Amino acid sequence: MMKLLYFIGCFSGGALLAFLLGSFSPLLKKFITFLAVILGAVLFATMGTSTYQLSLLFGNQVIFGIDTLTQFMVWMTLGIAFIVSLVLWSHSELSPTFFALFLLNVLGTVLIFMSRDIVSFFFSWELMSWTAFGMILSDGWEKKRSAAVKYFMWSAAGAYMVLIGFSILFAATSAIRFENIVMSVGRVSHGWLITAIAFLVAGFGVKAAMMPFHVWAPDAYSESPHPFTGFFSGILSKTGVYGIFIAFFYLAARLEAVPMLRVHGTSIFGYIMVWIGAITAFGASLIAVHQEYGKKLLAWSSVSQLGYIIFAFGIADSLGMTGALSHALAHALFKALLFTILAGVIMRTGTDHMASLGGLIKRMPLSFIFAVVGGLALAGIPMTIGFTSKWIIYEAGINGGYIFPTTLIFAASTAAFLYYYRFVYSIFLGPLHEEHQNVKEVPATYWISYILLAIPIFYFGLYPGKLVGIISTILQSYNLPALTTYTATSVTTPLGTFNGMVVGLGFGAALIVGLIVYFIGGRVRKAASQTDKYLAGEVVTNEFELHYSVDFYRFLERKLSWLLKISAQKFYEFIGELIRFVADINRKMFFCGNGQAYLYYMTIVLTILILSIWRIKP
Amino acid sequence: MNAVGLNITWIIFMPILVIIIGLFYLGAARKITARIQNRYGPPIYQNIIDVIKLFSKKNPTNHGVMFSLGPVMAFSGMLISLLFIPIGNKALLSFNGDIIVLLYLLVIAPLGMALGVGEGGNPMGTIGIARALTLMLGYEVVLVISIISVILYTGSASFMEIIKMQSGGVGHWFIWPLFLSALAMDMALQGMLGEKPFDQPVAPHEVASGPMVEFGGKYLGLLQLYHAIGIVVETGIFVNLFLGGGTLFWWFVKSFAVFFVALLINAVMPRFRIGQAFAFFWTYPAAIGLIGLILVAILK
Amino acid sequence: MTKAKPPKGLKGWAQGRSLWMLHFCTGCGAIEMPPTMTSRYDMERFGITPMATPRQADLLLITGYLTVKTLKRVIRSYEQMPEPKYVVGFGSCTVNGGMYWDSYNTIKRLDLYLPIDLYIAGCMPRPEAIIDGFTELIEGIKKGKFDGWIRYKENLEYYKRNQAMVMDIRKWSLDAELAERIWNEVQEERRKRFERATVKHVYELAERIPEGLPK
Amino acid sequence: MSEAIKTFFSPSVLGPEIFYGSSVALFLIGLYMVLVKKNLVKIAIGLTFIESGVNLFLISIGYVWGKTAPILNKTLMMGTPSKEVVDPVPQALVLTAIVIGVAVTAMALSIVIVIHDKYGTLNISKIKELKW
Amino acid sequence: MVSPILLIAIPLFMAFSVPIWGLISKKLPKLVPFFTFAITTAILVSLLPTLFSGQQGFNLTSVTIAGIKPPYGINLTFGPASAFFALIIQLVALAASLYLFEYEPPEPAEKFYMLFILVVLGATGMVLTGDIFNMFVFLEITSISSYALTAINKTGHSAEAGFKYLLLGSLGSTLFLLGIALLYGSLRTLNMAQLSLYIHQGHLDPKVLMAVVVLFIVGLGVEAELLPLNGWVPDAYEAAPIPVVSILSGVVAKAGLYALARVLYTIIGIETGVLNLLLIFGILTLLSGELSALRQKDIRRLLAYSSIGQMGLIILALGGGNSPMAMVGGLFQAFNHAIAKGLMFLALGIMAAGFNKWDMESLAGVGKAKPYTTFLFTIGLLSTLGLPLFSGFWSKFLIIFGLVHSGQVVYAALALIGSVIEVVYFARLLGYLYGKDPSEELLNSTLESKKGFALLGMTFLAAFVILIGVYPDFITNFILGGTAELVYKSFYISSILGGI
Repeated sequence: MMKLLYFIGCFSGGALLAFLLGSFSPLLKKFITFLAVILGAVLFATMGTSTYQLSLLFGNQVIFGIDTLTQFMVWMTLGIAFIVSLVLWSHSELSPTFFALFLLNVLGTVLIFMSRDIVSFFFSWELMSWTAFGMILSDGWEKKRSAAVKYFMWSAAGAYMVLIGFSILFAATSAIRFENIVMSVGRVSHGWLITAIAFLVAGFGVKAAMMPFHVWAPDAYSESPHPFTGFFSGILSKTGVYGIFIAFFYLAARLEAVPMLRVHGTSIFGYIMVWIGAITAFGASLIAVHQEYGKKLLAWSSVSQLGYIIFAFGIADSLGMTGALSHALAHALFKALLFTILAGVIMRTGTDHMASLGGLIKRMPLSFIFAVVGGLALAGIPMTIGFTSKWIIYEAGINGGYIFPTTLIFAASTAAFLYYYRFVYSIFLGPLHEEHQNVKEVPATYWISYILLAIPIFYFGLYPGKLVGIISTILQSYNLPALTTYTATSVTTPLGTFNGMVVGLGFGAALIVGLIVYFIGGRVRKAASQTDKYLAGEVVTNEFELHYSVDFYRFLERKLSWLLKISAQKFYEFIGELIRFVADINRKMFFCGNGQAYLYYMTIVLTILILSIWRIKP
Repeated sequence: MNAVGLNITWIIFMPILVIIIGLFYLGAARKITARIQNRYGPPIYQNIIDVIKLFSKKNPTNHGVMFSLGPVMAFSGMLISLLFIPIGNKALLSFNGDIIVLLYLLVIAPLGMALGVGEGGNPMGTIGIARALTLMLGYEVVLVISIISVILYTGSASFMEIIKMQSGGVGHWFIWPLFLSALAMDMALQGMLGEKPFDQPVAPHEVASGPMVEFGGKYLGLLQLYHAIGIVVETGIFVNLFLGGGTLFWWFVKSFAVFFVALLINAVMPRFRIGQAFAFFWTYPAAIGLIGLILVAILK
Repeated sequence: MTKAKPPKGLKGWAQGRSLWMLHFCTGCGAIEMPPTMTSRYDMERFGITPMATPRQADLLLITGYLTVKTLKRVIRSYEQMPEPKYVVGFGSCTVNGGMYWDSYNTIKRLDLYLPIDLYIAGCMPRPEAIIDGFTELIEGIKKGKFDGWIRYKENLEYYKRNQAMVMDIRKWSLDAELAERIWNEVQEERRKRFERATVKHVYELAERIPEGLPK
Repeated sequence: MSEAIKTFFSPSVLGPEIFYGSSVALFLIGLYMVLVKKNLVKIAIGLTFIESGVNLFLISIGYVWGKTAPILNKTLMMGTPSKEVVDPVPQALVLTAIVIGVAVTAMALSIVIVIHDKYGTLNISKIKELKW
Repeated sequence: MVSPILLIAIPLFMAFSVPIWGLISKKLPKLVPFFTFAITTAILVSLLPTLFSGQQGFNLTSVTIAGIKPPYGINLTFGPASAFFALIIQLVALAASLYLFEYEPPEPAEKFYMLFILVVLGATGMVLTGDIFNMFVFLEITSISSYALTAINKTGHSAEAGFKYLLLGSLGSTLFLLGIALLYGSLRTLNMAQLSLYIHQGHLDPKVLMAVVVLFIVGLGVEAELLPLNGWVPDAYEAAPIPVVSILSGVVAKAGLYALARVLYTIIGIETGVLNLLLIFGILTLLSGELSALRQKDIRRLLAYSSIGQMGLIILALGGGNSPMAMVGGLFQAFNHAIAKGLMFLALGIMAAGFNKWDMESLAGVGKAKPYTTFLFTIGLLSTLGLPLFSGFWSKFLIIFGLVHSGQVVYAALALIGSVIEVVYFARLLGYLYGKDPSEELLNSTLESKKGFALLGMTFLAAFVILIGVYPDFITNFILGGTAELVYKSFYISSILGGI
């Protein structure tokens, strides 16, 4: 009880202090934030697995509990939060409000994972949502407004869908604790149950950027303050994933019992989610391929990666669940890494427009190395955590017989190479622009955070069994099917085996062989200058635009234009137009300004009501 | 113990053998193409001479560390992929990873090369890479559809399992029951090998040999080796999935036969535009593959 | 400093048997190349294949007359090739200007600007002559006879000075510092000569014939 | 004379409906003025009409034929007051309501004066600067 | 002896003594509202402990006036519901009166203060009275004073707004009176407990009953800002002086709401099906209000429309009265709305002080020019949006849960759609307030540091918002009591009439 209060107090007190003292000294706000995150982690470490009760509303006990899943998610959250707070040392320009809201946001996110009842869950959920909005705005400028408003609107809509789902469950079971809901969920009629779970999944889906609720995500991710984006995309979206997990865990068993909902050996919700996940992954990665701005590209990539997780959750067997949870961690790690690197690039160069960058490998080699590491994980190259999770997801898809969605997922993964290469090429490779000649490497806080993120990426890539082990423990504690055929370095599924360490050692040996072969070849000559290139004998100067980065995949775009034309955005814009139209009609009718018209309305209402009285039977 | 020792010896010698055989494949390809074009053609060992020459060249231009590492990574990536594909009933490392692992290992090589090309900073190289990646998006879908149908048919993603199921003569090869998938995969293979009509990435007349534009000397030598291994690996996938593997000799015979088909097409076809190539993969081969996949799903 | 030598033995053999050429199709020699490469004569028998970029090439073919404008590109391409590298001049135009002997904008003697390893005479040489020339080149390379790139490196200042007479070498040379220095020297010299110039001198200058031959 | 009037208005002739009827009539006249007339002053007058109608209705609820006013005097104290006087409550209510009505009317008219000063018109459909 | 009567008597005395204070010093009348409300608030707070005793956990005292016991005499009831609404009114009035310290009211200033006190007095009377005609009288006191305050600027706009308000308000209160007449004509009593008892016992023809319901809803709906009767709201909010606006939204509307709830719940009773009417009115008001605010540029009008939407939400919650949760949420929301909207209007007044432009473009970037005021404004705004850490979260949460619990899922969903629209325009507003650089004119306007007392009052309100947002149990007992008082008729009747 007290430990939980200390934990909450650590973050909220930190937020208050950062807000109040931050305007006096920039050092103070950074220090307080850093300290609060570390202190919070220490406090969390002492909490162990336990349950806490707080008396909150009408003396009701709201429950916060910590189990293995909570620990997994919270450590993920706190880890990335630590990275962000580390990176924030180099960002004095952010306002104290940002720091305060960041701490509140971390608190809200952690509380979501800890909450065990409807009230505290929704409280934390909303806390997490609005603080993120505040952060977009606190760093905010003219052009960010629309992204912020869009994010806020969507997250409110999502939260309200969640609220309705929860309230239906509450109305049907009269319980607010999850465990009690599970116990009495048998009393809920099928219709209400389906409604509730549809609302819940849709609501959580908004946060998890599930198509067609994804439209806010790219804008919001790309417009959020740069150091925070990694957390935003890596962790906040995971709350939606967690919510879907919770909803499925508590309700899916009940749904399984409804025979008419069974398709393909699982409930129709699972089937729908598999398709939605696959389409999200595929569509978003195709869009990501055509982005011109680095943050937009990564943002769409996030949407795509979240599609993988939703896909895997839909499969919902041991492989699917393992794949989803491991990909949640994988995505958090590599997306935080990539966004942090991009934040560093933006800090040094001031832009994320990829055509304006280029050749930064010469000036920021460390950033490049870790961008490659993050990219390897993103593209799912073996030896990184990205492959471990993706591989399980593929096996799950094929093993579950979801052949077409799996094909889409594969295509999405190939598209990931396309956009990833575009990202790393346009920013770090190619010719260096004149104005970036004097760019410096990122400060120490940045590259320390890179290293901290890269370690688990490789560790879980080489020891996939360790990751699967953690997740199996979680799934077993929830009595869900878990993958048990694993050793430290290898994982075996019904279809095949993957041994991360063998691949790693093999590749290491191959790399050594390659290097030996390379050094057999003798000396090389360093290029005389940046323009020492084969250009049909022509010599160009530095002003000449040699950076092939605008419209990188033009030919692809041309061929896929029919597919890219299908846009949820346009549909929503139409809806928005419609609402604005109705709003104007409403405004001009009921508030027309003529006092007499108001009296007319009054008389009409009175008449209608009086007349309707005659319908009443005595 | 002895078996393990043998295995390790095999793992060490296999790559050398494959490199030499791959270079002979390339030489044979030149010879065969020449004969089709009514020329005499170079000797069949010409590519070995080329590689020796390339490694003996002095002072090839270097554009930076990643530029050097790129070909190395390409070579190493192909080498490690090679170890995960069973050759001639020898499992090598393929008990430690299945087809999907191999598919993703295959990506390391192009990725490394792409990074190297990127640091080279030649726009033509980058265009080549962009084309190659686009092409990859095209054929990967077809490839995956075919592979999924095989996995669905056998219920396993392990190469050795699949090969074991095909043992017992020509009639047991999967090319017969999974003919459509095999056809689709062969089309995809044409793109994977970069043979015409899918040689847009390297098209010498358009982008000055594309990704290779800045690579000379030993860099090019490494890339030649990478290409040589690549041909064996890529045709090997087809051999293992549809032609039932076989002993070492027959394995290479089948592999060369697959390559030979690709060569014949290469010799007589002009080049697609890249957009057309991409669209081609997503229409006919994909449709054939999907029909095959549906048939497997229904009949299974 | 040990003097660089052309490769012999296995390296030389491989180099001779695998010549990748970059052909600079400047004149009518370009017309003679296709028959040499295709079915009738099939140059690929000798391992000679066309390459798209100088990075991959061993052999630079100058197939005809060179204007000053083209010369710049040729020099640039030549300098970008990895060593060992060989230059073959086709036809009389590369020897002494040929039928363009009095043209104001072509260069007359290619070996003043680039180290030529082999000339194939004729106007133009027929494919048989070309094959003959290549065979000699291959045999010579195997024996380590041709050392054009070594000469170019050792007499770089000489070649650069000659090049500077006809073109702005600052932009087109890989070694920018050397080019800058030589260019300045040549300009200074020229300025001095203009100061004491008579009409006769001006004519001389206009001919722009460099003096001397490489050692 | 008073007898004649008494007879004329007696329930046997017209019934209490006359009061209700006239109150409804007043209400409707007022409503008509309020809804149809454009002049602010007329609308204000309409409001007073409505009020009068409601007041009449209120007082006619408590009116009982033949009873005296609810003023306690000696005569009434002798008998049972509740049976001899009309209900006093509605009268009290109406008194209050009339006072309130006067206040509202005064308020309305004073605002009308300001409006006339500022807008130069009393037409209600032209006084709509505040809208939407 | 402290008695609830003082809550009415003291302001009445103070209101009419304002001119006398004015004779002593010109500056003294400025202080009168504050001291009046300080005293009344103190009295109210001192009375609060008496509420929470007795068997049910709360208590209802009936205070007779002039010694005649109910049902014959007029009585004041002081139960949790009345006290709760009185508390809302006093809090908002106190904060607004602090604002008056630095506010130059339009001449004649003394009358302004007088009317100011009278509005609050009338509203307090409405929530405290136990007699329905008395309620009408207090309603008229409130509304006539409000008309006058709305029109007090003596500009064309204010006169226009005042006239519109007067038209709707006077017609509405006449209809209310008509309803009272019908009730009295049938049941011969004016005491609310008595009326409730008779209706409960079925002495009233259902048709008459429904007619009364209709008249009451339409009559009181003007003050409670129901949909077609709320045409005056945006105009009045736009034209009236800022302290008056905060009073209008925080005090007058709440008094109207209380009257509606008291009449429909206690007198008529929810078993008669009035709840459906409330639901329909509520949802229409909510959606209409939120939609109208969507594209509004003038912040005062925007807040007015938002206020309409919030009132719609409260009415909707009252309509979900089958579930006590919705009812609790509704009352809670009434509290939150009064506090938050009052806070927002007062803050807006300071944001635009010395500047007098109220559209978003002119006030853009005020977050940099007047950070503290804007911060307070934002707290009110976030509370209105129903975000956690602010009190609005709990009430919205309870309302939606209660609505779904009482079976009205569709209404809950529609209400949430309205909330999403609310999010959109408030988020846009926040974007304007913080997202731009302030104009020169705005930077040169009156500094917020010159408005210390007003900021004190607002900080006081903001503290309430956050305190309740973090620890809702601070006030939930009160609300539970209020709900019980409104819903359990027998308790009310027996408390007033002394047992049946």
